[in-house]
Amino acid sequence: MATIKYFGMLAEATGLQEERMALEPQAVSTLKQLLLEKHPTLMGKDFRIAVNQELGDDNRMVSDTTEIALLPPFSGG
Amino acid sequence: MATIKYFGMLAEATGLQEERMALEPQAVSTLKQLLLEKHPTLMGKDFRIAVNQELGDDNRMVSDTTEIALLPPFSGG
Amino acid sequence: MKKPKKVFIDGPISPEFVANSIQKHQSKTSIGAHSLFLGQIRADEVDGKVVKGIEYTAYEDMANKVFHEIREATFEKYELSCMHIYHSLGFVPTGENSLLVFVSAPHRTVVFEALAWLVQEIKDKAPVFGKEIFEDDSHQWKENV
Amino acid sequence: MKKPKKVFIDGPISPEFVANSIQKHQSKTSIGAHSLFLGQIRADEVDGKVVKGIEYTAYEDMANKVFHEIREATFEKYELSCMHIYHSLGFVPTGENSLLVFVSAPHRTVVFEALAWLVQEIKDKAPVFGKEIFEDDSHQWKENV
Repeated sequence: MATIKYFGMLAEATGLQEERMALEPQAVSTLKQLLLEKHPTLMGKDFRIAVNQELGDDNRMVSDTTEIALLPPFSGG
Repeated sequence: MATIKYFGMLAEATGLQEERMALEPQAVSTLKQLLLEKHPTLMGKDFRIAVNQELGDDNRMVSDTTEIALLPPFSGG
Repeated sequence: MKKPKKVFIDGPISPEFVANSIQKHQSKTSIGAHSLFLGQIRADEVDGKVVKGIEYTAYEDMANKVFHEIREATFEKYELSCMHIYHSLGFVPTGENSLLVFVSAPHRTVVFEALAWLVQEIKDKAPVFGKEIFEDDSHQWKENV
Repeated sequence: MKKPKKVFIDGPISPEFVANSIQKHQSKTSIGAHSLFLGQIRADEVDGKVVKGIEYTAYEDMANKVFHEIREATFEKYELSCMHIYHSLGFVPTGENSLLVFVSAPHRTVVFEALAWLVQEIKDKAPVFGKEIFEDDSHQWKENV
């Protein structure tokens, strides 16, 4: 099972800190579509996806062993 | 009487914190010559002269009412 | 990889904490210059409502990795004796501090640029999220620009 | 001319003094960023002798005038909420701090440049004189370069 983590306004929008999900190997872009369908409250929100704690493009592959995180704009400091 | 103040290594070289001296109106350059003759230990030392707490060039005039200070290189901070 | 240094602190970074960090450097007698940045919570007004504090959360595992990478990059880039980053988690009231960045070097020239660069890196790269809470307990999500 | 603010402090600037300065800013809730510079005394080695501290003297009346002018020029040049300069007089041992420059502003961008500029101004313009004292009580006069 893959873990999908939600932070900041995205945790607020989905009502979830994290969820676990069986994932066929797929691109980040595919997963993103899936999550937007599952959580329509994410629609229109600005976020990036970290895969195993790294940011990158939407062609990266994710699978069952991946830690995935949806990150809204940073506001540390 | 004008007051002549010595700071840092110049106070050490002359053995004086300050001295008082009757001064005809004269240029800083003239006074400088006078002080070097009076205190040969100042010879070869790098210093600037403040007149009434302002730095400036050696053409400035000083007189009996002036506060004069001999300042070695600054080293605050 | 060395064990990452502890960055996150529960609640505000107190003046005493800063004093303690300064104190710890007194045995490092090759240091001649320190430069510190403190981020303080502003009582911003938005539509007539005043911010009473910011509630910080973070993707902690990733953030610790990012802080470690920033740390390594800083030492590559600048000749520093040492550097420290501390960031608050949880609620930090208006007027108190949520970020401390502390750099030290033998001579002063390098510390200013290193400090500015570091603060920018942290703002850009650390997955930390601030929720501005207003006096009526409503909130808005902060966004670094 | 406003009454110049007190700059000179007898002996080292303690970490508690810095903490106290930070504390005093917590009621100024338009401030979002502080940047601090601390000058620490290095245990430099010269011809095999190690510095144990610096004895500071100053042309105090002129220095206070200069600090006031620097202060006015800083506010002309940078959009700061406030700024403070503290400098030690007398003996400051190795590892302790002799200069604190503290600038604050609503946003961070301005504080780094203002701080670097201010420290340079102080080093260039303030008639302050440091005598480096070695462990065998011999000394040499310090010179800013």
